[in-house]
Amino acid sequence: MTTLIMIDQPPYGAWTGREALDMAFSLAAFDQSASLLFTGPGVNWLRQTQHAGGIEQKSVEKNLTAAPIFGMDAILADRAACIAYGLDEHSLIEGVTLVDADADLLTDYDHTAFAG
Amino acid sequence: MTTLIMIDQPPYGAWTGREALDMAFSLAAFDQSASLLFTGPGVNWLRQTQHAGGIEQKSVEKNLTAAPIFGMDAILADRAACIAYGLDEHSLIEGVTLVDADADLLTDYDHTAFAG
Amino acid sequence: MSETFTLVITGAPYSSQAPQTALGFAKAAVDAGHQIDRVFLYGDGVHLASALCAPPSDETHWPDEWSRFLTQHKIPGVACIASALRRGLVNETEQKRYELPSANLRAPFEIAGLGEWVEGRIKSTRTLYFHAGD
Amino acid sequence: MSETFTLVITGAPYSSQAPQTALGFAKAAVDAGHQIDRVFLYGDGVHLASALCAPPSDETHWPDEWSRFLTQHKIPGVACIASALRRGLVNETEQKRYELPSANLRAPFEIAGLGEWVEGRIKSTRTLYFHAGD
Amino acid sequence: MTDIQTLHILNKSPDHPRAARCVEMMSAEDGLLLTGNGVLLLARGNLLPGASKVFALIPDVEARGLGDLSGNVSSVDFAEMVTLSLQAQRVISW
Amino acid sequence: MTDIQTLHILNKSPDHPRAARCVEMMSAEDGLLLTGNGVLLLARGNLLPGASKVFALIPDVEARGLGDLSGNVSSVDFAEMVTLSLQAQRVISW
Repeated sequence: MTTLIMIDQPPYGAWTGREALDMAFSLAAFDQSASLLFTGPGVNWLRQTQHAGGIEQKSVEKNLTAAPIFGMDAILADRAACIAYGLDEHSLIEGVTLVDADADLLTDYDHTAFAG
Repeated sequence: MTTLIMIDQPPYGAWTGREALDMAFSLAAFDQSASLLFTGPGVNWLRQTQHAGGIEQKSVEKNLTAAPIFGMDAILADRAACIAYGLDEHSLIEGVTLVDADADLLTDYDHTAFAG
Repeated sequence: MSETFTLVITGAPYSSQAPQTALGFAKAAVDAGHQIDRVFLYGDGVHLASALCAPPSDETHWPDEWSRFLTQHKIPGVACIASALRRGLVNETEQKRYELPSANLRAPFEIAGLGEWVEGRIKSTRTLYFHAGD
Repeated sequence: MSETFTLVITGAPYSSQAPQTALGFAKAAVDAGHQIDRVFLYGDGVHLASALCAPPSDETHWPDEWSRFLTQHKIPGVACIASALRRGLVNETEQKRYELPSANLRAPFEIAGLGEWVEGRIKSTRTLYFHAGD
Repeated sequence: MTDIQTLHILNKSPDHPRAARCVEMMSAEDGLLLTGNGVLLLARGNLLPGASKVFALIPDVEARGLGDLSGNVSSVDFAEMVTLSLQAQRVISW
Repeated sequence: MTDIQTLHILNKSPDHPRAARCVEMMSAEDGLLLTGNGVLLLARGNLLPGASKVFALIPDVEARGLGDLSGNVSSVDFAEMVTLSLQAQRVISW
């Protein structure tokens, strides 16, 4: 049973992105197959060198780069959204796979969910 | 002192539209000049024959048509948004003035606010 | 054939239509002879479990409607503990642990972790989400 | 020259960044010698006045930070009564009136009507809104 | 009702970015169920996905005064929503 | 800092419909202050309003890893945000 958690909201402005990560890590903790897909402004979670101390929040860069260790299958990002937000291999954090977020991608998973 | 309350969210799915109406009626109750501007999917508040009983909410058609009685200056709707949602003089409730929601319109008011 | 559902509500009452649409779905599922395995409140959805909502008397009391439905059909209603603690929803256990002035969780809702969602997701025929709209 | 501000917060803590940005603005305004006439919580913003939030210890406690700031500078903090009652935020007066099991309003916040916003809007040099983002 | 590969449940207005993404990520074998503000897509007929089956939840359609549905759209009640969610191979709530 | 007719404060990402409407409703005499997710407009330079002054709140820019601002954008702290809000003839929070 495979689950895809989609994140389409940008970082820090709302809590749903963070709560989506919690869902994915929770699946992995229970040995369930889980992947993350970042689309739209959600791809900005994947930008290098986020310094969230000034807004008293925590950057999720460390959590995401540790995702494979916690048993997450893959961190996917929509190619078109990355291009729109000026993200390329130099500015993306490590371990991200670029994909086309389309109908074919969804059929690879039994279940797809948003956190909110 | 004139205030423009903008409503750009569609009816019933969220409470902000209703809370924006409360703001406008509250200004009018304190004898302050207030107008409403509906833009984007917010123009759907102005469609005739809404039957919200099935979702256990109240239609605001009556409130809006009574707005002048309560001292509201004007109910404005963005022309382009009405066209996009197929709203014309036959399907709009009474008392709505079509305008172009642009920079010039904003300069007519001292204060412009959203409910959320 | 009888099937099982897990329903996840992430939108708050009086802010979104999510609890209302979810209740319509839940009642129809039960009427059709299916089973609701559990209802999981996540994110802003935890506010549905508040014991302190007092909407105007001519508006539907969604937390009350949901409580009665869950009790009548013996369906577990679970608010995610991380979402609930951040947003100010606590039972007496959490009230004591965090030395808070009161508790506000409405019966029969309980507080538990995301494991409840994972378990529902695994066991149920379908897991459906009811998010806030726009 | 000293000016006055009314700040309206419509986004909830731990759901939006609104209370956080508003506090940064409020502190800077006070530091510059201006006056905050009042802070008005509207819509989901009323959750900032909850006495029952217990965020993880490594996250900022926004209701606590706001309470301390308001108390220190003697700034009135007002939650809109209609928004608050729908969303389960009540003081002891409302608890009794609606026969609710507890109260959860955090000092120094008070509950009052939209007239407080209208008055702030009239009296203050500027009225600024802090909404939820996306 | 015929087979549906994925049932997409959309409760956002056509102006919400998730609405556009939902329609983009649908295949011809998928179904679209409009609920809440999602039913406003009916007022923007040109944005409806041409190839797929489209359903709309009756109480939400009536609330928004959109009783005259286009010919390719089926109105459903909650009982039919339950049936659709079980018939589809998977469900995505946007 | 020069005169600003209306200061538009935007805290939504460029994908949010209110961001597009905010930019549409600005005049050349207006200023745009990006806060929260609004600063993501800096990563979409082609969407920035050409004619107007643009400001961005420093802690929000840094949180989102957008330190290298485009030449036409001024970074401001909260103290400068307070000053801007008083200099402008009116303020709209989108």
